Amino acid sequence: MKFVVLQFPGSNCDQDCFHVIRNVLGCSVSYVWHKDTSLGETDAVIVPGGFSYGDYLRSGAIAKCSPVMSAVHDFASQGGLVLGICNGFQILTETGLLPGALVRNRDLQFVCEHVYLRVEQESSAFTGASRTGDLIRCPIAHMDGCYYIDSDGLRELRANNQVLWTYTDRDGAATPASNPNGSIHNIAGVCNRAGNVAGLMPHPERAAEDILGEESGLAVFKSMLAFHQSGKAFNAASSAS
Amino acid sequence: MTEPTITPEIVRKHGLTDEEYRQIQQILGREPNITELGIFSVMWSEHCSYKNTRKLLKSFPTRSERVLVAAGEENAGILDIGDGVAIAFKIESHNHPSAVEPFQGAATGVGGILRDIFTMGARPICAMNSLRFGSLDSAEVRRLFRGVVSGIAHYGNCFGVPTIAGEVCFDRSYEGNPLVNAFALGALYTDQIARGAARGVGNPVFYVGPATGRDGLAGAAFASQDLTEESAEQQRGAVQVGDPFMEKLVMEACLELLATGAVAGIQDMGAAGLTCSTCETASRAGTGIEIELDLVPQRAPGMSSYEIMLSESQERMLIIVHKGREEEVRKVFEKWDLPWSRVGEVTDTGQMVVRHHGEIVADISACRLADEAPLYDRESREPEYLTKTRSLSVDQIPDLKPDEIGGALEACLAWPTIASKNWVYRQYDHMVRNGSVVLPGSDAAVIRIKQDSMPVLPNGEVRDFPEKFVAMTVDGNGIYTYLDPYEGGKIAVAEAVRNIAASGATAIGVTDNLNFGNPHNPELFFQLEQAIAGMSEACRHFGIPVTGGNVSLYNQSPNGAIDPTPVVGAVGIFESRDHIVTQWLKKEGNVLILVEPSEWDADPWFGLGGAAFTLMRHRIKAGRPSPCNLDRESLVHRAVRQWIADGLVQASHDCSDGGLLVAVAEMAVSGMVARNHPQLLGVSLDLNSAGATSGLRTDSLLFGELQSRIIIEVAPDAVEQLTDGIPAGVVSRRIGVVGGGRLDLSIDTSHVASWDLNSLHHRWWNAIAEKMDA
Amino acid sequence: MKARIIITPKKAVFDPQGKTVQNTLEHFGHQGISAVHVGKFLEVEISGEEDIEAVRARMDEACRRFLTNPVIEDYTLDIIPS
Amino acid sequence: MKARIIITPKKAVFDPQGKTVQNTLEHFGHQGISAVHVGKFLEVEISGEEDIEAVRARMDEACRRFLTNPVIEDYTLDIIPS
Ligand SMILES: Nc1ncnc2c1ncn2[C@@H]1O[C@H](COP(=O)(O)OP(=O)(O)O)[C@@H](O)[C@H]1O
Ligand SMILES: [Mg+2]
Repeated sequence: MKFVVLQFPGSNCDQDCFHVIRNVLGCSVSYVWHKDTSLGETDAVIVPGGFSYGDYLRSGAIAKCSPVMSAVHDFASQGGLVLGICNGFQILTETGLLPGALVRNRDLQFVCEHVYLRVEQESSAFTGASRTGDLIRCPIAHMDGCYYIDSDGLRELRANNQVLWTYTDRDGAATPASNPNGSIHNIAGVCNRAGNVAGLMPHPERAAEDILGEESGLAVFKSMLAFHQSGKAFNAASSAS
Repeated sequence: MTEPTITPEIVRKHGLTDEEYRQIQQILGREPNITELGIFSVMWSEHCSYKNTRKLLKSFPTRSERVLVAAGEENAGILDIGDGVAIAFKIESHNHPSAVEPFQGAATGVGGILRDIFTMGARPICAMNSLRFGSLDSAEVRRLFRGVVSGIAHYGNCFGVPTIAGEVCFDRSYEGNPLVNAFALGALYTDQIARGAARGVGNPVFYVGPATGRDGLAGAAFASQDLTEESAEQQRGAVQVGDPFMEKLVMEACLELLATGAVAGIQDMGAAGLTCSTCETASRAGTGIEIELDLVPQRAPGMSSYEIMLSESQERMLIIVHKGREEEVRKVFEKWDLPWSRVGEVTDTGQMVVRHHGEIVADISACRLADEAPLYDRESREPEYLTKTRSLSVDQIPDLKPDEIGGALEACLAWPTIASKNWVYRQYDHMVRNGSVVLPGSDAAVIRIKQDSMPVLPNGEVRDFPEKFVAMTVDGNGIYTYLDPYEGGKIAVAEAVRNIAASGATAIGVTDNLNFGNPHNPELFFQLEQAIAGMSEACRHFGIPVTGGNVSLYNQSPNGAIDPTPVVGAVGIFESRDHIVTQWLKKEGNVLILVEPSEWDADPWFGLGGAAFTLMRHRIKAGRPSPCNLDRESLVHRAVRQWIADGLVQASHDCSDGGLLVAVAEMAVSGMVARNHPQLLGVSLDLNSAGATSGLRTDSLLFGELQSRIIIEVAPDAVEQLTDGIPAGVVSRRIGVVGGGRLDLSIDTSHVASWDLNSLHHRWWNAIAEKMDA
Repeated sequence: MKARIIITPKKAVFDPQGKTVQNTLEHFGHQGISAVHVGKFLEVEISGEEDIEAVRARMDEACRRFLTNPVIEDYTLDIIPS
Repeated sequence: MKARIIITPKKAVFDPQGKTVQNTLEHFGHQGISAVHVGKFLEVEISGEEDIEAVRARMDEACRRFLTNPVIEDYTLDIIPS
């Protein structure tokens, strides 16, 4: 399977994703520069974390205007797998590829710590290597990670099983205390209606190696790989968000 | 524009003495104009010239087999760590700017130290910081603390460098004059070292980065004055604003550019901006340099040559390019959308020549400007206060009663200097770059160096090397240094090295930040001189070079000078990743062993002189810090490292602030940050066998800060192996057993106190947050 | 010419900054504060003579395209002729 | 009553955010943009009848004391009677 990792000015988790995909997952991977208008041959796109354009104005607001984003739009509308992590999630909501928005953390501070994520449904392309209810322990590192969506949007997300990961405590309970940023319903990550585009604030790529003390985050990448290998595909027509 | 004539008044305002002015006249062979005067004043400020400290700093050892670039040669020192890999690291202070505007002051401090690292051709891979503030009971202190921490977070997080360790202390002496010392470390291949030299006559000189504004005007001169209320007010117009996003682009572009081989020399524009970077690069290469200010990108209209030369706008670099290779340079800058401009060229005249609007506005010998700043021997006198602090005897303070022990430990753990610093480090991204192996919360942080930690190589070359693991820590104790400047300096180094040893690594170099008061005051100069001597002795003893550092003088508020605060950043390497040890307890049934010297130097204060406990409970700074015997200190380090290498040690923690009981409690409560297995594990502690400490007062037994002690956790069946192989001069004492949900304390087999771990953890973990939310 | 844009969080979106400012004001003894909203202010200086309505249309498009996020923000745009 | 406060970076202070927005606007073909300033907007809703000048004085003091950072920011304050 072949991945590409986008690079915007100010991306800073691009190398981390690249490292995990190549050296841990064992897949082929290359970078795509934000000024490029084509993604080249690829099976999946990673929109990495960081501070694209310094997160000036709003996180992800300026990056969504980059030339490469229209190629990402085309790729997604043909059913290609797209995963946004942290700033990548913010960029994908800004572009409208994912519903909702990410606003300032409840405590107004940048927060970097380990959290527990509960996998909400095991049938997606991003969670297939897990079972529903599995816990993933991985870090968050963000200032604007509070997921917001209006009540109609929330109803729709739930109806379509689009919530993929929620913040919980170590026993898997989604409590206010285990919500690190004030996200609505403890939502940590969602996918689009078609299921081929997903985003999450936590960093599974930082929890994918034994030397870093935690490997459960690798499940997200393994799921994408398994989905690809299963030969399943998204129907291009249904994948518009 | 009319040029002001140079009056004695103007000379004084520039912080130059009459004698220094005469020297300037002599170098020029004429009167300086105002631009030249400004240039001399910043280059000859303490900040740039170290005129009051250079002679003292000469006593530091600066060489070892690993040193590739030594202290003072370039913007940061570089050490070889084997297999073709090297590290560059340095610490730098931004105390005064942070007092004026905490957020931007701290942010630009981080920006500055990161530039020092990538200027050397290294990719910055992690950062640390050492902070000092007044008491958190003051709203103003809380404002400064909040601002500084978020400023550091803002810059480091956005730039994309993990801030993986640090220290924070709170003491009234820093009220109005916080200390903000930032450390950065980068990695590079040994053949990638870049030089800050303007080599090659005729080579073009490029300016890269955002346009120059009136930012931080005379910041360097400002950092060399006492901070009075008046000067803080005056400096308000001069605040520099950092742009970490820009710096990230500048860094990536510079590393890419260096890989092309088109660069002949490179230097960041830090303090004294364009002035410092031009004359220093020319001086290092023994060349001259000529620049045209009309070509310098400018943000504000009508800037004078004086302002352009002295501006401290951030994120700017000066790059000297091999003639004929300008096109490669342009391509890289344009890829990264960076503003750049060709501003001049290298000459063979030895002069730094500056033109503006077609006229020469400065024409000065580059090397005499950069290297011939006056050097001073200042008067030194033992401070009078020492007679007073030393006249007190420990007998004058009451010992702890048995029923006070419970409360005393709780109070210690909630004392902001000892309490968990998670309120601070959770605001820092401490994991970006996937290299943070040991996160904040243990003695030393550990970073992994892997292929993508390195700067790019020419033509996409890929080089393999075994992953490297580097330990680092920052330490320093202002109260010790106040009570005994020599011993305080020595202990700063010993403690940093001890933290490295306790983590399983061997220290290979240190960088230091000397935060002191006004050197013209003989008593304050004494502190500086003695502390440097103590640090120097310790470094020599451990055989580790000082690879660079920073001096920040004039740290005083209207209430007087700060406690003299030498801060030491130490770096160590692991022979194997299996030697990495963290401080938290691992397993029920394991045994706790106290490793310490078998003999002690006399300490009439039994570890209570300058101890955190003494200050917290009795509000006094008195006595002397417990002496540190360096021979015995090394024996302890060597023993612990050997046991770690033998695979016997499961956890290890040094005793520092708060002494033995606090150290054990920290081992019990800090396990919640363990990534693979977060947990709280209790201990049954029995101090009846703590030999050297037997017969001591209760407070000194529990909270005395004797030096050279490390507590380790071993499996029960490893105890024998450990005691069999014990080296001479070191003793290991069994002090407890791991397990349960409580910390139980017995002294001489009688049970004296018991604490619930959850509540201890709560007090320790939340103490700072609670103060900040008050 | 100047375009002045005021961007405010939509009423339904939780505004922790507004809440914090309100608490601070109350802490300092300000009474009767029923709400505080914290938003953004943008000023774009445009030189060269141009039709005011054309500028408004252009800036309005920029607002919708990236200066604001309609999911969470409202905005008002004013064009001030020089 | 409402207090509307516009906080902008001081003109002499570097505004990297404004500069980045300016670059983006130019990138989209907006011409003749000489500067962009990005600041903050605060709206404080005050209930209870009170003298407009008294409110202004109170809010002005709050601006100087903690709502703005006088080291790097300027502000304008408007009071809008209800
Ligand atoms: N300003 C800071 N930034 C990052 N980490 C910090 C900071 N202050 C303290 N820490 C971390 O908290 C832990 C405890 O710090 P400290 O009590 O100073 O340790 P020690 O006494 O072992 O040197 C260390 O891991 C340290 O790196
Ligand atoms: Mg320690």
